[in-house]
Amino acid sequence: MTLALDLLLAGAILVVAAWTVAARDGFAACFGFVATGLLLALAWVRLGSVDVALTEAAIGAGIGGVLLLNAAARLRGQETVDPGDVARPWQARGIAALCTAVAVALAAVLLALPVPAPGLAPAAAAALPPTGLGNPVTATLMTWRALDTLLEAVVVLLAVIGVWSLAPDAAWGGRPGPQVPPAEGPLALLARVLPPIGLVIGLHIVWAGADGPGGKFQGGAILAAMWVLAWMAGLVRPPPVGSRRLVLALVAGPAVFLMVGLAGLALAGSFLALPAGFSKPVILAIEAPLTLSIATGLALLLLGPPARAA
Amino acid sequence: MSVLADGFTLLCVGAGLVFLLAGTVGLLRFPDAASRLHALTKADGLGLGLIVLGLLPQAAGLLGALKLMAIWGLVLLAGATVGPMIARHATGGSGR
Amino acid sequence: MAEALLAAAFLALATVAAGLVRVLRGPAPADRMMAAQLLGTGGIAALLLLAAGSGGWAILDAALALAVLAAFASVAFVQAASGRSR
Amino acid sequence: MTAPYALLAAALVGLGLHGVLAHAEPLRRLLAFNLLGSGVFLVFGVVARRGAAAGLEADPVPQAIVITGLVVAFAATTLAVALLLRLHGGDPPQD
Repeated sequence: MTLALDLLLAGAILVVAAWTVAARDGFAACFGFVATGLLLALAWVRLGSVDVALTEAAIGAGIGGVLLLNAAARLRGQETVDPGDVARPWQARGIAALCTAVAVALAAVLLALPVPAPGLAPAAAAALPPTGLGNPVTATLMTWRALDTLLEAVVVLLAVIGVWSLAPDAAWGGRPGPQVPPAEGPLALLARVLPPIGLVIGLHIVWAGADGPGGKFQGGAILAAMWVLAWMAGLVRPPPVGSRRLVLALVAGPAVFLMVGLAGLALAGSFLALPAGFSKPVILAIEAPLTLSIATGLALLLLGPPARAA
Repeated sequence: MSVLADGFTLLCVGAGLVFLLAGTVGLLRFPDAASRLHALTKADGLGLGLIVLGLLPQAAGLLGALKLMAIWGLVLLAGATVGPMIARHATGGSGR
Repeated sequence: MAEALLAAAFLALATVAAGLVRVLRGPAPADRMMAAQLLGTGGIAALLLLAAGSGGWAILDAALALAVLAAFASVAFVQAASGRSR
Repeated sequence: MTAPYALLAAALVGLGLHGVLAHAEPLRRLLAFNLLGSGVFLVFGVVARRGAAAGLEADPVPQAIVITGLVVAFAATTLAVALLLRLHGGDPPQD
């Protein structure tokens, strides 16, 4: 039964992905992309990685899908193609041959992997109790891969700066995204009912990340989505990008993380090392501002560069 | 007791699957967008509702049961919002 | 029992896969939106049945997140597809 | 057990690479690049599953790396979309 399930799931993902690449227009391809992401979340559950499934559903298919779909709607018919970029027939054949070769080689390597593969699971399980956390993935992200997590938060910040830097000169310092008139009908209702529920669920997922699947990025994506929904219905206005409070919310998480990391240098002997016995309270103290920064950053990335003068 | 609960689960989940299937068949076979939408939103919400109902006796504790109910509520809310929006879009309205 | 629930998850997934035909074929954007909606519901149903079948109730949190974001995403899709996009 | 997903990962990498190289429209390339990324992440997922030990369902270290990767991929995609809209999206919205 489980093999049939896995084969069906993998086959469906493959078909949708192939269609996404082959679809005629970009807008339709985006639907294929979102469907692929949703099914991939199921595949991650089957692979025993519920944390990744949650991330794929929230960030890959969820806000990522919305971002690409909006872009496709705005680009419709406006995208100009450089004739030099179109593959000639002999090039197309070469590309197809190359990609097939890559896929076949990768498949051969993956199937030849020893079972059980050498891994860090025993080491991770052994190092789990001192952290006071129940979820080995969160423990990995917050302790011995903490540098990744810090830089990941910084990457979100850098992306916000990069997106903002694309603002037209006249709009610099202004509010991101277009002005949205207040919505009526079903959207106005949903934008009032869903965000409070989403807030509870988003915070629950951040909190649950200590002991089960979840975490700040997944929960932060939900919080960001709820804010963008309220914005879509014209209920809230984004602050101007020059606003001091906005900037503070964006940098609070990485700044606190960095300070704790430097404190680790003094107290526990190395950068980002956590003092033994205090891991869990320290991790929670880092996660709270980090969640605020991530949610703010993801929402601003969805809105795009400032478009109106301050 | 457990046999009774399991039987209830199987019955409800089976019925839920039938409704999900009915929604899909409607989506695939009905001739125009309005009737497809009609088939989809109702059958879908009911199908998931029956599956949730069936899984309640299996759920671990009160929190698990509450989460199951919340999931169903959210899907119904989404269906109730998006249904009319798609309908307005399909019939040439403003889409809002 | 676990086997039966996994079989039910398989059937839910098969339903989703059939609904995918509508996402792929369209023809109208409205059809794709509906199919995406069905995909969300069917995907959540499959996830719940997987959770029950494997006893991994932590999967419920993933389903919960999926339900919130599916509501958000379907609204955003309809807005974008309706041309009211920015 | 993981064989279907191993084959899927390889196929996604091939498909994504093909889309990146063969498509001329920037948005399609971006979509294909994300599919390529999904395939690479799935490779990590297969390796993580194969490395299940010590009572864990999958090796947590590759999982953590994939979570980091997904967030970084999203950030990079937003930047690419913003660039694309600035280049081809016509006038900035005035409404």
